[in-house]
Amino acid sequence: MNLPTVQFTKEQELFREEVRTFLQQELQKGTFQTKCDSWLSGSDPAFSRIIAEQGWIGMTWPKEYGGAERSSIDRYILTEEFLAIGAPVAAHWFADRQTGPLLLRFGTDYQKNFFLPKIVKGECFFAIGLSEPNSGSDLASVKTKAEKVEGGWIVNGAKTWTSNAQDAHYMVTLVRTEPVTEKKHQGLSQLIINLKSEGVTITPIRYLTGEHHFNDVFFDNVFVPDEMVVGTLGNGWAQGLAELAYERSGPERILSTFPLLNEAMEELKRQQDIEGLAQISKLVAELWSLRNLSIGVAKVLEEGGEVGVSAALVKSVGTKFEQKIPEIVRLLLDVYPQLHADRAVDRYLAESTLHAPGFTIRGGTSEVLYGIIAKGVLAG
Amino acid sequence: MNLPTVQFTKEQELFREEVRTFLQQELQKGTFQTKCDSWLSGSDPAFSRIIAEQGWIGMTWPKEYGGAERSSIDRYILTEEFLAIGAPVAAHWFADRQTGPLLLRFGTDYQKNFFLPKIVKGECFFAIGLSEPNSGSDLASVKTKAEKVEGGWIVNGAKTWTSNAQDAHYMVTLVRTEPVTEKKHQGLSQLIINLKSEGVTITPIRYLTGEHHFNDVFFDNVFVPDEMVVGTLGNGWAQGLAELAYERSGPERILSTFPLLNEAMEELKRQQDIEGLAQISKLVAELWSLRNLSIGVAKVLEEGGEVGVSAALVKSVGTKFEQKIPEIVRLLLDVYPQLHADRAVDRYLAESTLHAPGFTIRGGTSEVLYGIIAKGVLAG
Amino acid sequence: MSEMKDMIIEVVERIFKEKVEKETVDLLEANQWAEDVWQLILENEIHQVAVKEENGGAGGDYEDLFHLYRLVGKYAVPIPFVEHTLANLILEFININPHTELSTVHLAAKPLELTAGKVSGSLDHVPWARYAQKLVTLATEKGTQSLIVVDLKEAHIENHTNLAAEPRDSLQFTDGKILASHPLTEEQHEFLTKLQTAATVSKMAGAIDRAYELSVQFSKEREQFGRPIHRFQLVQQHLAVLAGEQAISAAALENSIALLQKGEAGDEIAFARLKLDDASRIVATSAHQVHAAIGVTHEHRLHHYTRRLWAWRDEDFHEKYWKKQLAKNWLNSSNTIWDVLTKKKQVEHI
Amino acid sequence: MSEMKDMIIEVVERIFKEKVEKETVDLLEANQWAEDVWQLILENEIHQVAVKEENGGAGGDYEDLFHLYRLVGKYAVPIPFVEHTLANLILEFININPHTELSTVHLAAKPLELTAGKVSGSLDHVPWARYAQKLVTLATEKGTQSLIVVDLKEAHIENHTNLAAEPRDSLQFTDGKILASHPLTEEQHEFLTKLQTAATVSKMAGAIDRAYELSVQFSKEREQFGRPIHRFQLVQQHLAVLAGEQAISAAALENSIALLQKGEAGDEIAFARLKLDDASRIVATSAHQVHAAIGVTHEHRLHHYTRRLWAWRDEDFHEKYWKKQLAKNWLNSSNTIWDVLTKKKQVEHI
Repeated sequence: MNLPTVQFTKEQELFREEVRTFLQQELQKGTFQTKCDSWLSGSDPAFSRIIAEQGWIGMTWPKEYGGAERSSIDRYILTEEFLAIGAPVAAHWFADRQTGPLLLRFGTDYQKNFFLPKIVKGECFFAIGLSEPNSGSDLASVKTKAEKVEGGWIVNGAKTWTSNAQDAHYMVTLVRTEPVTEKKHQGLSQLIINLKSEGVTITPIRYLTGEHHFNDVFFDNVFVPDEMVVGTLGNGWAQGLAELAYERSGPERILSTFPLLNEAMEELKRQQDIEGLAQISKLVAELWSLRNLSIGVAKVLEEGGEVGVSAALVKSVGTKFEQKIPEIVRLLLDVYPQLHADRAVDRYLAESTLHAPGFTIRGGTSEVLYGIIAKGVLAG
Repeated sequence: MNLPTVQFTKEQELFREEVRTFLQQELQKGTFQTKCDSWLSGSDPAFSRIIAEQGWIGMTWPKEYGGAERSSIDRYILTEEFLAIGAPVAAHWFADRQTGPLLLRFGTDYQKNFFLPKIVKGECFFAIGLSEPNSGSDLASVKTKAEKVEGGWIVNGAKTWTSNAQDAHYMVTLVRTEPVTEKKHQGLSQLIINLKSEGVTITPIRYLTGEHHFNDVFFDNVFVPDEMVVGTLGNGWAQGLAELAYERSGPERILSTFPLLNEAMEELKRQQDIEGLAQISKLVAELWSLRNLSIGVAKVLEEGGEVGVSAALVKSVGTKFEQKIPEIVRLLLDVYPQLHADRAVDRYLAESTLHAPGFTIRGGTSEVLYGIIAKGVLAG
Repeated sequence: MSEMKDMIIEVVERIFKEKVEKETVDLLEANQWAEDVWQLILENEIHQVAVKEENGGAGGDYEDLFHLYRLVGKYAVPIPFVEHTLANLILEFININPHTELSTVHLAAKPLELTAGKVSGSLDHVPWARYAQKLVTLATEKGTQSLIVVDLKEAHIENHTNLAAEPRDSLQFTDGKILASHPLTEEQHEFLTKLQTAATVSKMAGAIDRAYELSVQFSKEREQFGRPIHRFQLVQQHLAVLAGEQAISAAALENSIALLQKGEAGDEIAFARLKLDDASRIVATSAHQVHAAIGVTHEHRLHHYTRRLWAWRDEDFHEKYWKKQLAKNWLNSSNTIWDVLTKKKQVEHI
Repeated sequence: MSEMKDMIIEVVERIFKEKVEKETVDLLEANQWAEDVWQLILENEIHQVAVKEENGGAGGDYEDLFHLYRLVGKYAVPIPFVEHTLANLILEFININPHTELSTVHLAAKPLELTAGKVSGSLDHVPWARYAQKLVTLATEKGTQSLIVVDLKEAHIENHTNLAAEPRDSLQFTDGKILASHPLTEEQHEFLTKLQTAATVSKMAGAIDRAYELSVQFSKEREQFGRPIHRFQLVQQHLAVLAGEQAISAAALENSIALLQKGEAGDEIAFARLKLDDASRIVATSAHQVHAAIGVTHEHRLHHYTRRLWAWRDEDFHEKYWKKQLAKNWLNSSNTIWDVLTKKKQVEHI
């Protein structure tokens, strides 16, 4: 597999500088605190509105919906800077990464006009309803059912592992709109469900740290109007697949534990530990290599190319790298991992270690990705 | 899984000392040169006869067949010392490790009386004929066929990957004595074939280094007399399985690259490289841990216990460790791996690197072992 | 091995199985602990296991005690059993009568300073200090290292926890009275570091036992794509890896204890600690991957074991400490690796 | 990228595909090499690719040349193409006319000693020296480092080979005449180490390309237990791992070359080298495991690529060298990792 190389333009470098300066100022002001894995576990609606004020949500979208029509490379840079500094961007993350592109591609004019401007303003957050209780990696085994009624659909069922549903206003929900047949990928549709609707119950699934990022969402005769069907009825599986490339190849699959790596390097520099610096250089080299790959996929994606396999590949290798950082760093420094430690490196180490198991599970387990990649290379 | 611990007795320690002193003397005399992976790639019939003179072939076997009736722990110690010093013991290895125990368990009096004393004297070497061309890991898909004739069997077919057939006198050969049915494990028998028989052709399979350790062995209407059937006709698969425990849990699954580890440590000591010594200590710890396991299995085996799963486990973890040694060592020292290098560490590194791929393939690939272990723990 | 071992192990495992529910372990997160289980331990005099008979104990040995530590790890029991009994074991080692009051021990830090019988300085990550009455720790006076006993009333205590929510408190002493002190030779100090390390290894081996068992069980019960997940080769690979690490860890523990018991424990305790560090990483990774999303929820008990493994591997005398010690030993040794592994020197000295 | 690149790459790949059979690569083991392929290279003036037009070359650029090196790795071509062209590239860099005679280069060793225009000392592992006429290497005179050109007739040559049977000879010079010398600044020296490293990275990426392709192909053709092996999850895992390392290696190479071409290559060349070291190990391991027993035979061509990867990773400026260099850079740098990765400093200087 050969991916394009990307050399950033001077304008792009300046944009990066602008973002970095802004975020560093906010950090110093105390608007947020650096955290590892902040794109998933750092939901802060107030911070998301600050980002919106900069014009940094939906920045690639058409101006008519409030976007800035900037390139996806600019968005890539923005995202990298969020991750590198560990900013709490989880609240608007899914709407920006997945829902916007989905609606721009498949949405009705009504949906685009209604949702996109709100998302851009940081006033409307989305969750993604895909997994169901007991479905695990077998995403197509959807049991949540929508039955046709006058003017809309009645939804019954449940979704699970929905990141951030507690802060979200809506959820793009994969439901079965036709009876299940042999081909379980068929007859699925995407509905936008207002999470404040009658019949919706959201209950937290606590992460092993006790933190609340995931939710069970139950639907008990929830009415969803016809205009909230996204794209073509019965085409939900294919539409959902298209989102996965955005979900799997982004910098969030290589940088979740970057704040730890960065802090460890600074610590080794302070200690003038030449042997430790030699060893940590290997991780920097690996990050440089993975970043080339991730940016290459972003470039293909921007040009409309097919990236299903290469995105799966970035996620599969990148998340293993994210997991490796705490395991290497803890042996290079004297550490005592604690979530509330005074020393940053101990705090980041605790966050990285405790969140690491999720990296190779969420968004497609490594086992599922191996199969996708192997089938891709065998066909290619 | 909990395995017994073994504390060696004073007598056992003294025996180890005796073996070590002897081997070190032979090394200094130039009788042999230390090599990595010498138990498979170091066939030296003359050296095997020297070992036989010490009474160290078949040392656990009954005295009536020339054995010394010593414990299998003594044999374990002997084997360890061969491996630690990298002595060329491949010629008699398979007869000592597998054929002797097989005949003692399943052989006729004639077979025991005929073969065992010869093996003990280092005059009779065995090869094991198991894999066939294209059968790979699917060992039961045996096509080599023995047809009953007056006074014996006529064998046609071929075996492949037979270690050391070029130096061996006989081969214990798994053949099909009944037509193949649904249950392909049935109808197989073990025949002892004289490799000097008419119709036997041995052609070398060169290893990737160009060395000759493996062979194709072809049978073209080879006559095998009835008295050369081992054990029960049709029971060949079960008899062969019993051998595998001996084959998989021995110290040769953890020590194939030990001479390199040892030499690297001495080099780091000479260089007074405290950081390198700290890092290599991790490998020593791992070796200590694996050795506990391997000795534990040997103890269970001696007591007649079931070790199929734990032996598979030793091989699966141990061979990965053998592969890891060259990969770690090369980054701790300034090296230039060469098979004929002046410096021992470069030579051992070359041998270890080039032979490493075979470790997780021969004697059961890691992939096959994972299945065996998983089935074992799920049942247990 | 002492004769009573099997019986004690059985009794204690029964207590832990019955009394240590998931909710019991979760108590720590509400700043509570399993006081009822501790009461049962006291009532059954399990805490006296390795205390000498002349000191009112049951006269058990290291093997008994370390096997109980393994059970504490295996059931993630939120009681200061390891700390209290280890403190007493160490007191006996220097001929001080064991405590009946709840005690804890902390050796792996910069020692406190001792001046004219008063102790000053701070200690971080002291296990269970907030609940204990007595602390056994180290102090130096003019370059001489001593083991000291101090009443925890003398300390300013700040509550902290490790990754598994276990109490790991910060203590501050200012001219605190000590209850006893005993100078340590270098050999004695080294032995104590081994004892502490073997205790940690025991706990870790227990947590590994359990993470492995939970994974096997889960792989039998969980279905995906229409069949039990243990039918998938990639899950079988995880199970094989887990089985390997569990077996190796158990063997490392058993061999360490056997050597301690025989008074022959050299570098092996360090080897065991290094191997368990690795095993912890591998087991936590594979166990979580087998359990997938369900295993990272607070509701599932897997994290009781993986969080403990992540916490314990960086506590007390850890991999970094022992690698440095081993490197120093190698630096000035004429022994080869093989000499060390086969204890050749010992044979020579017989 | 130069316009002629695609054409050249196509032509050369066709030559290699047609002319480099397994037997061709095996020639090295009989102390021979592919002289016919080298003749074709000369006839097509491929060896002139990156030589400036004013020096009679084709005026290609780094991108052209390094992509050809990748092909040399991909087909394990037993000719001194990399060595000869790199020697000439370096000569041009210091304004010496490129050689038409077969030349080789060796920079990564203790330099020779230069005294009054005569050179002494020894060099090990010099590629293709036995077949070459000229050598480009380093020498020091009173602490000043120079690039020198020397006729190999001046050397006593002892034949040796690397793990892949490639010629890696030992040379001994005693007051050898030099043909040219040119003092190097530290910056120039550093640039040459990067050039040499990028060349090695290119070869390695090519060998990785091929080991990956062979594995995919084998997994389609080979059957076990009644089905193609690519249907087994564990084989799919190997294929996914191989695909990942191939893609990463290719991207590391492409990005390195692009930066070299733009004159902006900083630590990235070292990063690429470090990553390719890792990738070599992973690819060799997985490719052999997919091929199982068949892949470790001399008859199968997989070892042409894995043996080269094992040899090349320890040659020239290797992982150990670059890790040390990087550590020195970090030690005195106020840049964070993120600054380095995003080349923040460069922006500041614009």
